[in-house]
Amino acid sequence: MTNLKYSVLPNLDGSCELSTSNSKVITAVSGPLEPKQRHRLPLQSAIEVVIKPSFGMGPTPREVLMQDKLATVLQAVIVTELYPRKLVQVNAQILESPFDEFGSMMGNSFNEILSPMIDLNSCFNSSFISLCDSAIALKSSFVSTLLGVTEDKLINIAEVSDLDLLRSFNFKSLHHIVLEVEENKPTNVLLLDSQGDFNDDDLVNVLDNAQKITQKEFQNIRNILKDKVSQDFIWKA
Amino acid sequence: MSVSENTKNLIVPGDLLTCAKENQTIDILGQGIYLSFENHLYNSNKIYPTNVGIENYTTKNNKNIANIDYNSKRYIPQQGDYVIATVTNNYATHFVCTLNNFSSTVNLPYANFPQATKKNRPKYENGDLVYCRVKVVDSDLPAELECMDSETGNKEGFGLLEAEKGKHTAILNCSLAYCRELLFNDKGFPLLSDMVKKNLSFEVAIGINGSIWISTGSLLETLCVYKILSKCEKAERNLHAQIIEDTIKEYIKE
Amino acid sequence: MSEVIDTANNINEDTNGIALMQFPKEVLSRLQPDLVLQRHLQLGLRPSNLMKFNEFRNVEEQSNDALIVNHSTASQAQDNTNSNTSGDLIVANNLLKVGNMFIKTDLSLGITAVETANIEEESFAPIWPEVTVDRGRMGAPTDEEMIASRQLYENIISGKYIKQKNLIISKIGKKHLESEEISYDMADDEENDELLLENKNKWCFVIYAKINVYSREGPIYDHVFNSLMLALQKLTFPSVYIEESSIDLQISSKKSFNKKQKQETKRTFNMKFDFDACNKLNLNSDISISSNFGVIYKDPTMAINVLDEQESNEEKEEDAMDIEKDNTDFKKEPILINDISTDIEEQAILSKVSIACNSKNYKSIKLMNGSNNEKISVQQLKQALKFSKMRYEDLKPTI
Amino acid sequence: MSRFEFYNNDGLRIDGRRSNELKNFESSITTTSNFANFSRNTSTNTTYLQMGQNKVLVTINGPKEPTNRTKIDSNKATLSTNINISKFSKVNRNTNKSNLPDKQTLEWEYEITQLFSTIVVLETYPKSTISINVTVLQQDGGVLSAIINCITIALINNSIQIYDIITAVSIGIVDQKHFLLDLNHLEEQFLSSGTIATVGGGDQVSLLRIRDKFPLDLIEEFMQVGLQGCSVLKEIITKQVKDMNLNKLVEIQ
Amino acid sequence: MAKDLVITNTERQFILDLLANSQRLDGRKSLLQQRDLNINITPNRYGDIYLELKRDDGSIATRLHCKVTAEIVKPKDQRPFEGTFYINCEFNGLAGLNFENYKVGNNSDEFYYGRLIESMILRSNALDLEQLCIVAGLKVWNIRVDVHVLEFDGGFLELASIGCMTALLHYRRPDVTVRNEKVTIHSFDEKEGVKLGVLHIPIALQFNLFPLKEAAEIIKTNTSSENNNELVVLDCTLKEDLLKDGEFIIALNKNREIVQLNKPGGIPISASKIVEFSHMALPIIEETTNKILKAIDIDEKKRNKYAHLLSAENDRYVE
Repeated sequence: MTNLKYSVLPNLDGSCELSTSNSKVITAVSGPLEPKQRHRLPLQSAIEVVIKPSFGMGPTPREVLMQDKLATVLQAVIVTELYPRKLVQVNAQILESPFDEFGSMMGNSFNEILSPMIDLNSCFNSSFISLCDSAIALKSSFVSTLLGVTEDKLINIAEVSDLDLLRSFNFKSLHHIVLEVEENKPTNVLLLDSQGDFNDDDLVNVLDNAQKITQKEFQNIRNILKDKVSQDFIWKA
Repeated sequence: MSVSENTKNLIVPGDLLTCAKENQTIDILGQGIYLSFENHLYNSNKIYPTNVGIENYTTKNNKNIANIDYNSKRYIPQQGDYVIATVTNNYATHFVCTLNNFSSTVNLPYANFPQATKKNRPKYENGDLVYCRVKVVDSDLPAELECMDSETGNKEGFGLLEAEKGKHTAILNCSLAYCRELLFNDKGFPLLSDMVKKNLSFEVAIGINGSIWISTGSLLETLCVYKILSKCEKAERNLHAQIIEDTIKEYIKE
Repeated sequence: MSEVIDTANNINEDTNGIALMQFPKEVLSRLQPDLVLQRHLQLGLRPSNLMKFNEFRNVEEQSNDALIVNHSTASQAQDNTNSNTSGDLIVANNLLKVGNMFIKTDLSLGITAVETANIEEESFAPIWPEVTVDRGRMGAPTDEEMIASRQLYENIISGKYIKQKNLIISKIGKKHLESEEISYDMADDEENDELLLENKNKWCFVIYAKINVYSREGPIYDHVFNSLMLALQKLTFPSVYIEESSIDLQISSKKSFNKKQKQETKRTFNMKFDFDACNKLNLNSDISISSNFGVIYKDPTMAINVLDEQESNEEKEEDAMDIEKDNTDFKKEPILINDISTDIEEQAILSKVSIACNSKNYKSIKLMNGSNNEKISVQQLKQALKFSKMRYEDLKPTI
Repeated sequence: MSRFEFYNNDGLRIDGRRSNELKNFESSITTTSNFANFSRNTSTNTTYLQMGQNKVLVTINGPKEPTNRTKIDSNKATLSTNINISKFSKVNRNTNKSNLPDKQTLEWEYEITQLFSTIVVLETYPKSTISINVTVLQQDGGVLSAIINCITIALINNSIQIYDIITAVSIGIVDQKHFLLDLNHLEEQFLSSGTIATVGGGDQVSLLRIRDKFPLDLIEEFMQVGLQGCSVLKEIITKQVKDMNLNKLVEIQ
Repeated sequence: MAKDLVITNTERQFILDLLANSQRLDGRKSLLQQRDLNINITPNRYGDIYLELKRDDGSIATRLHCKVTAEIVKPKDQRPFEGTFYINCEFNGLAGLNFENYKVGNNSDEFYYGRLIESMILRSNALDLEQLCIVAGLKVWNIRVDVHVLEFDGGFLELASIGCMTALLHYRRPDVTVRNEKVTIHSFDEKEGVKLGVLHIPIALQFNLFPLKEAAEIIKTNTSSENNNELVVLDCTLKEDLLKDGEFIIALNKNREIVQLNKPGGIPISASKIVEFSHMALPIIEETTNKILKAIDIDEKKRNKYAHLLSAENDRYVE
């Protein structure tokens, strides 16, 4: 079950701590800020994403790839033209990942791919709440889902709480899908990152399921936001 | 207006505005609503809500105004706002000020002071607070502040916020909506008058950029006002009276 | 603004005293890539070599076997876990020419010690790629290079191309001192046995890929991937032998002050590659071909012919807003562009998808919508998937 | 620990000093002919200090216009310290290939900058920087104290305004009871030791650095020994500086 | 974001005035009062600690995440019998925008504090490195502690030292058997993890100095140590931290041993005061150490609920 906590960092404009059954991240968004000279764009805001791994110095290439994916999608969602010559900074720190214990990567080579996908999936959902919290203008909402396809099943990876089970799944393919949500309904695909062996039918199946999960998950997010707004105006009530 | 009741009207980016659903015309777009210029080209205007908040649709002077009420911490300069700026640097023609830490800096030209001449220019030091108004906002240039009413040339209460002799001052940062409410809605939100009723004597200046400047006669009184204002931001309305009483007891009538 | 730039033919001042400037094509394409792209799209063409929307660039494979392997050089492995042998020895290469862009892939081998007993059947080996885009200067890798390297690494694992089992060195030979010949049987004499048995199934190959991109044109990832795939297909493993003379016993004698001193012997094996006896790598799955697509909306207001019409019946200084109002019936149409191939396209097209597939399956899809106004719909994705299959069939003969 | 007898029954240390005896202390500036090859006409003096076998050179640049415009403070000067420990300064040559300073040196730089920022009258030099460059030619225990002492002398020689003289010594402890002042190389390696710097030889401690395990109850004695050492050192430095400046005046005349 | 946090003159004066009157901006009424410390150990994991400093009103002032990870590496050439130990402590953008995201400046406080903690543990042998050796010269454990600052309002040094020590005390590495140079690593299911050899628990305490007079005056009033020249404040908030004018840091363990005593420059303070405060630090550190041990003990009890049925020991902590 996804657990969201908003406004956890009072020092920053917007923040969120997200924990799923198997991972935990904290993200923060600040903006619009004064950018450094090299980040300055004349007609729109620059978006800087920094993801820190759960251990060790970062960002390593693993995180750079994650940053690139997150930044590209945020580019489409944030109303960048509202803040020309400014910077929107997104920071994420991965706190727990199912693969950060010694030896957890071994045994299944797919884990090497699964691990950044799990982290990124959490980062996406968490950064949406952070963006809302920071009051940066958004064009639409989005929800991210991570699905794994095994021989006979489709698995929503965020809901697997047994780490040993997660590490030993024999996935045929993995799909990370970010769907745009408009008027409470999932509409466009913002990001689709699929790896492994799959065919057209798998893809259709995955997209269908992702829509269902997104619909459900968005209700949860909406409730959180409702709570957030009433907390924001608590002194008024 | 109670907020908790109104969370039914919660608007999330990507939603359709209720007024748009009901085909009501909107003349003025308030905060949190964005008209995409991309679509404007094709006369198929699409109005986006861009922030999470509560939709607010009112009619004023025969104009329909729609906006989304939301709270935030970072101030984006808007023309005509009363702000408290911090001087961070000075140049030959202007002060460089900041309205929020790490936001883009804004300029306060010497010419925007009353009776400004080349020789008579204000001497502010870095780190000083100035109460002023946003004069011009331009997306390509830093916003410009002014320390006078540009029509009359009067001082109008703008200027340096400094501690007078025997006074103790403090500056409090809080959320923008809270500051707006304190400044504009004294009738609906009489927190400051409540405090005065409890025999607290203080002077405040409220900047829309989330800064409240407090000045009182004693250090503890300043701390007391500071504490009340910051505690009330995080407490429900009906608890405010209690907070005022408790804090006064804690700091003043020990 | 955009109209002003292109319609003025010579520098002359207009009424506001603002000089109008004319830019050469190359400059304009850097200043206003979207404008240049739109102008081309109106004509049904693309900026690079006037390609069609659904056209791919020509791909030529130029392999040069002379580059591979210098038999006299040999590689060394030390008896410890993180030894990796020098990666200078190129065992397979590929030179891919895509349009004007060259991609050179060099595969080299290393040897590492592993617990072979722990390797499962369904365990797949990675390749360690290092992508370098030639930009005329040295320095830390750019984000693009890091992303491409990492993506290759992930996609090689997820594509399940190489089984870890296939990389185990099961047979280790020994070069005799006198006879200079290499024996791979280990039944001969006892001394032999001990040495070779000790080393049996203890070592594993590691594949390194050094990939250079010259005269970059548009996104590199897909072509780099293809080049790596083609090189991988040619990969052969040499046999490994130990030169008898080179078995060293090293005694480490580091003195540590007032610490209990343990004498530690370290054995160094000089492992050498024997290219006379090569085995081909058995790929677990067919190689796949990656191709990319982008979606852009044709924007009629940016078209040059529209302006021409305007010019004929209206004043040049006509306010831009008026022009737009007159053309409200214009519709934006989405265009699927295959094989994003120039800097102009790369910068102007924000929504991209890259698909790797072989005749059976898709191996990876990476779809990123970078713009809210120009999204890739599911319909277009389907179209792109179809094209990618076609592309695979197209390139199959070269494979 | 007891491989060496650091402090024998006669009250003598390995190098023959008493427990509270300082190493010989000799400082000079380039104008006094110790280093003829350094140009006399440069705007800055090079100060050389020999404290036992520690050999330290300090040059001070500034106050000068800052190269980095972001570092300008319109109210006062900024200090920067750069310590270069030469690779041949120890018995074993430092085999570290990179030319970057190691972490210990960076720590020292940080501490020395902090230390002298309160001692130098920075308000006299607004919008400028003063950079302190230290070269350690040879080290023999208590290098940090030698560097600090040398910088103090260098600041005086360069006529930069300071509030007071800073003196520093290193202190070690043998067998939890004997305190040794101004350590040499061997003592520093095997004993719990620390460095202390005081202002003007009084009891105002400005810098303190103990990085070894050390019984809490001995701290008072440790401080006393340190303060004593510092105040003796202050006299020495004052005398030497006065002599140096007399020489300087004589030369100028 | 290399920019500094701007502290306005009004704020500076207000905070300093408050301190002079023994008041703190966050509601504390004594200069030596510390904020409440909370140690949370993540269940199901080893060496994963969250630390919180709580203000009087219950809100979290500073939050730190410490995580221990282990891997097998080749030892350093000079020390073939010892494992390696690193502390990676970075302030990233989450701690506040005044911290730069990529590089840590060499002259920054963060760098200095990180080094202090690392040398506090290494130089005093708080962690037994020889226990981490698997095969001498070839395979040793590398223990790394990552300190993530999740929220920052002062008190970093104390928290980081507490966090590192708690995490090291709590962490268990997988057990290893070596037979004929063959190394087998046992998962936690096969064999219970091995605790790290923590020999003593050093904890740092930072005393912050605020001058009551001009710096020149303090230096001039040399020998008269009776005079009160400065305020000594414990557990500064971020803003107080930026306004302070000197500090001294003491790291102690329960055995009355100083592990570190640092005063890096700043305004001078009389020697007798340093001695006085060093002795004052001891009870504070003893209390903190007990807090750490208790947190770990409670966690361990939770982990093996049924262990007490098998053990003959009495409960150590009776509430």
